[in-house]
Amino acid sequence: MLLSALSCFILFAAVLFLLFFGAVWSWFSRRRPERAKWLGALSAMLGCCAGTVLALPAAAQWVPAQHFAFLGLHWQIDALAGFFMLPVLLLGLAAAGHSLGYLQGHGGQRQGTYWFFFNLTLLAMLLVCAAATYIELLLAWELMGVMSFALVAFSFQEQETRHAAWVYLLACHAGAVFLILMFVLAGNPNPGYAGTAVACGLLGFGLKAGFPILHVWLPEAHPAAPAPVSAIMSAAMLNLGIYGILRFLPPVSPGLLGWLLLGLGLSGALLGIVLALAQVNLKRLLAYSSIENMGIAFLGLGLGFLGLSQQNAAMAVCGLGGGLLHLWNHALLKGTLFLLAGAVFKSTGTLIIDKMGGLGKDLPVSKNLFIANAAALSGLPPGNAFLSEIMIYLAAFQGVLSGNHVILAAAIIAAVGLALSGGLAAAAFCKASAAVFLGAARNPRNHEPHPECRLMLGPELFLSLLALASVIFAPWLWENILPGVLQQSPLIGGGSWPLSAEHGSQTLSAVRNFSFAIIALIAVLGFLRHRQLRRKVLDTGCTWDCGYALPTARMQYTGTAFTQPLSDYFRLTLGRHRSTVPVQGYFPQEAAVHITASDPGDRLVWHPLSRFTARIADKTRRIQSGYLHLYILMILIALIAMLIYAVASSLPPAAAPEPALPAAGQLHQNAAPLQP
Amino acid sequence: MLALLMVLLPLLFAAAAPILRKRPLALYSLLPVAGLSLCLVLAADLFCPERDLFSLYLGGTPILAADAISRFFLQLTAGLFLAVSVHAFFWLPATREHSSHRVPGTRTMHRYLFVLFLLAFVSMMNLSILSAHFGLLWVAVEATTLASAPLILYHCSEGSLEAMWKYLLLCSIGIGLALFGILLLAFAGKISSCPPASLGFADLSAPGVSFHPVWFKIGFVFCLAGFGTKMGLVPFHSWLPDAHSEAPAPVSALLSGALLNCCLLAVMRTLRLAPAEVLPFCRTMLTILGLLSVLVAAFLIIRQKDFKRMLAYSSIEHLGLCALLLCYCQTALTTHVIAHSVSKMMLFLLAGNILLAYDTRSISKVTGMFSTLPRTACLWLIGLFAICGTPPSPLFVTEYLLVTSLPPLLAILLLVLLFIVFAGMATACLSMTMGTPAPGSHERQAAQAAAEQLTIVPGAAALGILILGYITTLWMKQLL
Amino acid sequence: MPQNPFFWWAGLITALLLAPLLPGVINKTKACFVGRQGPSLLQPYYNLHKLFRKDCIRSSTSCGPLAWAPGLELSALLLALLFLPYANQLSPFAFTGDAFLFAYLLGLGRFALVIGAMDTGSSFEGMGASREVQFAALTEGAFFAVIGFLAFASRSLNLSEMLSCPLPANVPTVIAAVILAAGIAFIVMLVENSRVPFDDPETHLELTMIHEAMILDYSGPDLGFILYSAALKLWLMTALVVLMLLPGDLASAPVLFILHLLGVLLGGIVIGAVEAVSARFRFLKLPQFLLGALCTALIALALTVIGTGGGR
Amino acid sequence: MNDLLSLLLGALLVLNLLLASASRLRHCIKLVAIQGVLLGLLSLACAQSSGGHNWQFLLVMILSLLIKGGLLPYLLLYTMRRISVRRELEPVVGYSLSLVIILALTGGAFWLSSITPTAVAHGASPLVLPAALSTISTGLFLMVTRRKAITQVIGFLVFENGISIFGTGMMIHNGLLVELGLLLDIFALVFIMGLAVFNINRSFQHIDTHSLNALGD
Repeated sequence: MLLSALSCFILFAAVLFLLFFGAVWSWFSRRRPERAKWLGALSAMLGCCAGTVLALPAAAQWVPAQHFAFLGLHWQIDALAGFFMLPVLLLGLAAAGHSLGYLQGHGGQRQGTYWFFFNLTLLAMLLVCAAATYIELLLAWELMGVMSFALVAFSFQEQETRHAAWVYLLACHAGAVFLILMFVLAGNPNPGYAGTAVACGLLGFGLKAGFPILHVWLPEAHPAAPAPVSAIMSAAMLNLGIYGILRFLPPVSPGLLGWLLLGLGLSGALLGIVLALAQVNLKRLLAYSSIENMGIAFLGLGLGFLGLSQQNAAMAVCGLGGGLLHLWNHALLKGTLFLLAGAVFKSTGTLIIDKMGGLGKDLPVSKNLFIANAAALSGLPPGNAFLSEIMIYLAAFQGVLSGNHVILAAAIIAAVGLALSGGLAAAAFCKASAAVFLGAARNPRNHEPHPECRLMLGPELFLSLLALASVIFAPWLWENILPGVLQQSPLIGGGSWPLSAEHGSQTLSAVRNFSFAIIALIAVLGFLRHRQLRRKVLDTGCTWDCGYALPTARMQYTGTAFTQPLSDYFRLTLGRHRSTVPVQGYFPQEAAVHITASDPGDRLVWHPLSRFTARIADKTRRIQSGYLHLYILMILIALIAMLIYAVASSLPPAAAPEPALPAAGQLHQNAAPLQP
Repeated sequence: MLALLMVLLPLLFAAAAPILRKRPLALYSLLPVAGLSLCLVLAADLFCPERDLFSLYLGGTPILAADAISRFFLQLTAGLFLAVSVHAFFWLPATREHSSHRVPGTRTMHRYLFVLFLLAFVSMMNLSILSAHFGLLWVAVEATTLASAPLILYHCSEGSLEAMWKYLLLCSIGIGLALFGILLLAFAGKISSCPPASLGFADLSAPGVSFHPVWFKIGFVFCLAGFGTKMGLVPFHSWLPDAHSEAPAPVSALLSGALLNCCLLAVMRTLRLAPAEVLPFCRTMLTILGLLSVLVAAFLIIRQKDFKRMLAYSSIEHLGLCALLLCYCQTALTTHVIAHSVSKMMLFLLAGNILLAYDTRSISKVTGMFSTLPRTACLWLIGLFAICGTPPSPLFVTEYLLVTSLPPLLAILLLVLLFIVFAGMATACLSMTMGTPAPGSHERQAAQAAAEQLTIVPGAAALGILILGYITTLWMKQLL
Repeated sequence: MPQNPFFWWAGLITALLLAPLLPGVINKTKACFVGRQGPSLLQPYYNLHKLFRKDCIRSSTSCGPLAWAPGLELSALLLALLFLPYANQLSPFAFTGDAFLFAYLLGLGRFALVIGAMDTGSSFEGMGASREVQFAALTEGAFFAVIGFLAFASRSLNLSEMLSCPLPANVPTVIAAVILAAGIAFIVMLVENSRVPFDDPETHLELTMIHEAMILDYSGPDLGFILYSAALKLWLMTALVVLMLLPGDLASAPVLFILHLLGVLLGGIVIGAVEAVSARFRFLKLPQFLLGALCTALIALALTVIGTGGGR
Repeated sequence: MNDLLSLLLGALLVLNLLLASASRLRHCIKLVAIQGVLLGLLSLACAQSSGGHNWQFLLVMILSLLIKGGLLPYLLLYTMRRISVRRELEPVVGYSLSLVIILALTGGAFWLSSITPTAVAHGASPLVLPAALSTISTGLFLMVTRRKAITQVIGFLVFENGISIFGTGMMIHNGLLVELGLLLDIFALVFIMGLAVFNINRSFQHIDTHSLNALGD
């Protein structure tokens, strides 16, 4: 026991040491980008490996929970912390590898700054997971916000990157403010403030996890950040919001929390995926799909907490387990997709889907990986996201079978909503993979297509293999990791209620077998087709174009066109979002349709709020008018007000009905006697 | 005895200034030497704390004395002055050489006058901290106004003239009200059951002394209005943005960093005298003024066009926080004061560098600092995060302690206001540091190179803040 | 009622063998309605036989998915076949939650088809794929509502038990609810298999096709795979509707086996009849129609909840 | 002795009215000089009635007489002559209206002192509190309503005199060093304000503080 405690402390110190000094060293060797690159990358990868050695045993409960003090602050590594550290470490490893290839072109000279902030962001995220008390959490939370802001603002020459970085910084700070409020109100003795404390906690952590209205920074920050950074942010950083809720949320009744998370999850999932449909930028589409998947995870957790409140063991286990499993699956798949988006950006120089097309011929391996991961992420069977979604469906339908009618109604709506979001997700990812990789290249790219960069493929393959492995080990993961992880969270009642895992494991192993069955069947049919065609002549012709004389690549269905029926149906791209250059005359020169899909969260909530603050600010500017006489007058009025208040408050309470004070000096309204 | 030394030493160096009029290098070196000597004097006090070296008696009543809190303020002011003087030593020649932006007609104040008034300003601040008699406190605070007013006129432009006139007039009215307040306090003592012997703090806070409650309240209101004007609490703050933005960088650093603390000390002294039944009233007044300051400063920062005025409003906001801390959580006050002074001094010195390099004070014209002034840009962002209270900075700890001790509704309002301030300042600082440099910036190459050398003192200050932040986090762990 | 796995396997094999017969039946009934003689019942078999022996032409713009898409779709459907309780016998492969696997396997097949269609880079296939995806997304909801209804009616999450369970209570409302749910399942089947009210399989106008547009560029064995999987899907969904209507405890296994075969063929005739008498809906009306289907399925569930006295 | 005291205070009150209605700048400066002299005599009279003779008090009294009565007015006249400002003041508020306002303020001061009997009893004479309050309010009124920089200095001087009336009237003695400090500060303040007015005139070619509003937000 002592050995493991000591080794855990040494490992933790080693990880911090590696990341911190790697960062500082690469900062100081900014002048020589090559050295800074290898220094930063190696320290990041070593740090992540050491971290995995630290986090995996903790998550798998081979080692008991550790609690120790380092640099005067208290840290603890237990199952829950370990479970949420793993995505951070694995994604960190993959992103570090990918950055080596990604930064060759445009970010080459500023490797030193990149690796400095990259390592410190990883460090901050690990500290958030390992924080024991709220002081360390706030410290690490804000540090993570600032360091990842610097990464988002890495290519700050463009205007939209600066705007995105600014929005992101404000969102992180607002989150920290809500957290401070939560800890303050939770510490408040009288019980009246417990409700507001929970609300502030949900708002603070929800800002990081992408709640429906609080999600506006996510689609701004991810396209602006370099691909490896947006991979880490969407895969690992969003989970920390949920980690915060599970560990630091003040005690609240599971029923209430269940309803809240259910509502937020459902609206987040549907809002996220509907907006993803209408996006033109590839990374914005992936960012919105992260919001959708976070919504699905919240849906699972919500159903789990409802199960807890109804003492319905099956529903609780499937819901909570399904939610956490979905976070894990989403982390792996979304990380790969963002890295692939980075590869696409490197080879075409743009992220606008309608400008790409036919990339499959240049990046064959990336194409297959993208289609496979996209299918997996939209929940289709051989993928690992299907495992967690089936668990959430089971939780929903356990709710349907349970006696309570209200739970039945909520569960069936949740199930239908999840199905709808699954279908829309399939549509969105079809659009993404088809418009980018398949068909013919829409505009002829000026530079010659350089071969696929090996460095960038490695991490993507690594993550995809991990996704496949998590299909194989899903039942093992379900039986002995998830119950231990869930016990750690104070909300789930720490062992007072048996969280046995036998409810879902039978389904998981069956689904695992059928996934292998599908792959086997595909192989058989592929072989059958191959044998059938071996003897035949196999030649190629042009696609069926109904005999049209001059087929061009621009006649293909673009991404926007692909999802136009759906986004029109959801009123996203109609009205003021669509500006058209109409066709004039018999021989029309040029006509165009320009469709922009603005985020309803921005349009309805945040822009009016900022306009309102600006209006107040304009009114208060009149105080500083510049006229000396008005300043002196202001001082005198304030003085008289204070004097009136002083004399009024010093009158004995049982004063004569008519106070002896001059009737003229009426009590100044804002100086009402405020007895603290 | 040491107290007299603290007051007279800068005056001595000030007297030497006109003599060295012809040799600028020796003249400029006067400042760091004076700063160093003040620190040595304080070091002497630290080494033998048991003997009370500070008190000076005149005719029985102590004139100058230093209790724990004023010793802290002394060390802070001396430290700040040392840092500013070292910066000024390099900054003054650079400004003379590169500040071509002034209209050719306007002249800058003569070097020795600037050094003279700066040293006089520091000695008067020491006097106001060390004074043990209310009347002497008033004289010293009035003297600081007189000494600092000409400093604003270093670049004698229309703006600085207007700022100086407003500064003089409004502060004098404020100080006049404070004098009337002091007389009213004395009068309240006189007509009470057992009057204090004299206006010295020792006699006033003697155990037996009592005050007539109503007249004490009126006296306190006048004192609060008077010292509040000098401190920059909102209804009385109007001179502060003009004075701090027009004054040259070292002067505005000292104005924000040191002078506002002396007035805070004066308000603390009056609050300490308040008898028990008047205390709630005084705390309510301070809370109202504090919250009003944070509120108005927050909404004024958002729409700011000038980065020095933005820093001035941030000083108003932080002094509002100090007023709140004074009422609710005295323990965190000293940390807040030292953290605010050091980071505000760093920011004002950096603002001076940016003004030197870009020759404009408008935020929209300053862009792309990362490419033209990389070191200043990094320190500028560190300053932003330090002053807005992000965790590594000590201000986060004090704001957290303040919010825990405030009633919940006020806590929520305060946190929202602090967020608005962060939003306003972040917008300005980010638009200044990022982006591509303006087309016309390449011909100011020499000025930019000069500005880059001037980042030694701000860098040291930034390091100091981070270390202080770590120490205060550990201190906070034991506290809660 | 005693389980007899033999009849389940018999049902499976008949499904594999007789699947192409169903399109033949549908075309024959449509021809009879308009007085034409129409193609022979075995015409689909002849087509398949011919196709498997022909050469294959591949589009030049495609880069891979066109080759493995038909295989993926066929394997998904073959696997989906394993979960249905033919002749009301519990399928040996059943497990809790296999209804969702069944639904998502259909989704996988559709995803493969759409990716294959977009690979060719032709505007017709793009249009077909976009419409297919739109309707599929909206029917998912209705299909899961039906599964919800079945789960509540049969108190179990296992597709086989759902479809082969006796009537929860022979109260008129529950019977009405079961028929209503079967109707919704029938509509879902029509959309999934792109039959007339939603899409016309025999049209020659590329702009009006949905499913047919997606398989314009397939030839030889690929086209064979796709036609066979389309037929399998038709058989699968019709069997689903029929098994919903056949209460589990009606008769012994052989009788049920014959009944379910006749039911499926009868379903084919009903589809043919529906196609002959009704014309296509306007595209913009279809989403409202599908959401209407979703709501009726939820109403059916509500009826059963009330009918069975609020569940056990 | 008491009647001399009340005579002086009465004169001070009348002086306030004259100040409010003074339209010539030179005339205003003379009135302030007279007020300084009266203040010196007032402190002498209070010392007589309380019998606090000692050399320190006499030194302070003579110095304040000299500075407030002689030196400061001379300084203001010198500045006025150097910048050759136009004679008449353009007040924001008309002369007759300002006279009425000052009258109202003095009435208010008398009314305030009537409702706080305890304070009046402690002063040298019942007139001290009202005289002090009215002079203070006149000083502030002058600063708020007069446009010219010099009149604002004059307003400030009247304001300071009001405060010292209260100080001497209520016999609050702060010791020699503090009294000298007060006088030195006031002299230095007016001296620097004179310098500032001189500079403003040179760069703005006018000293109308109302148009000094460039630094607004």
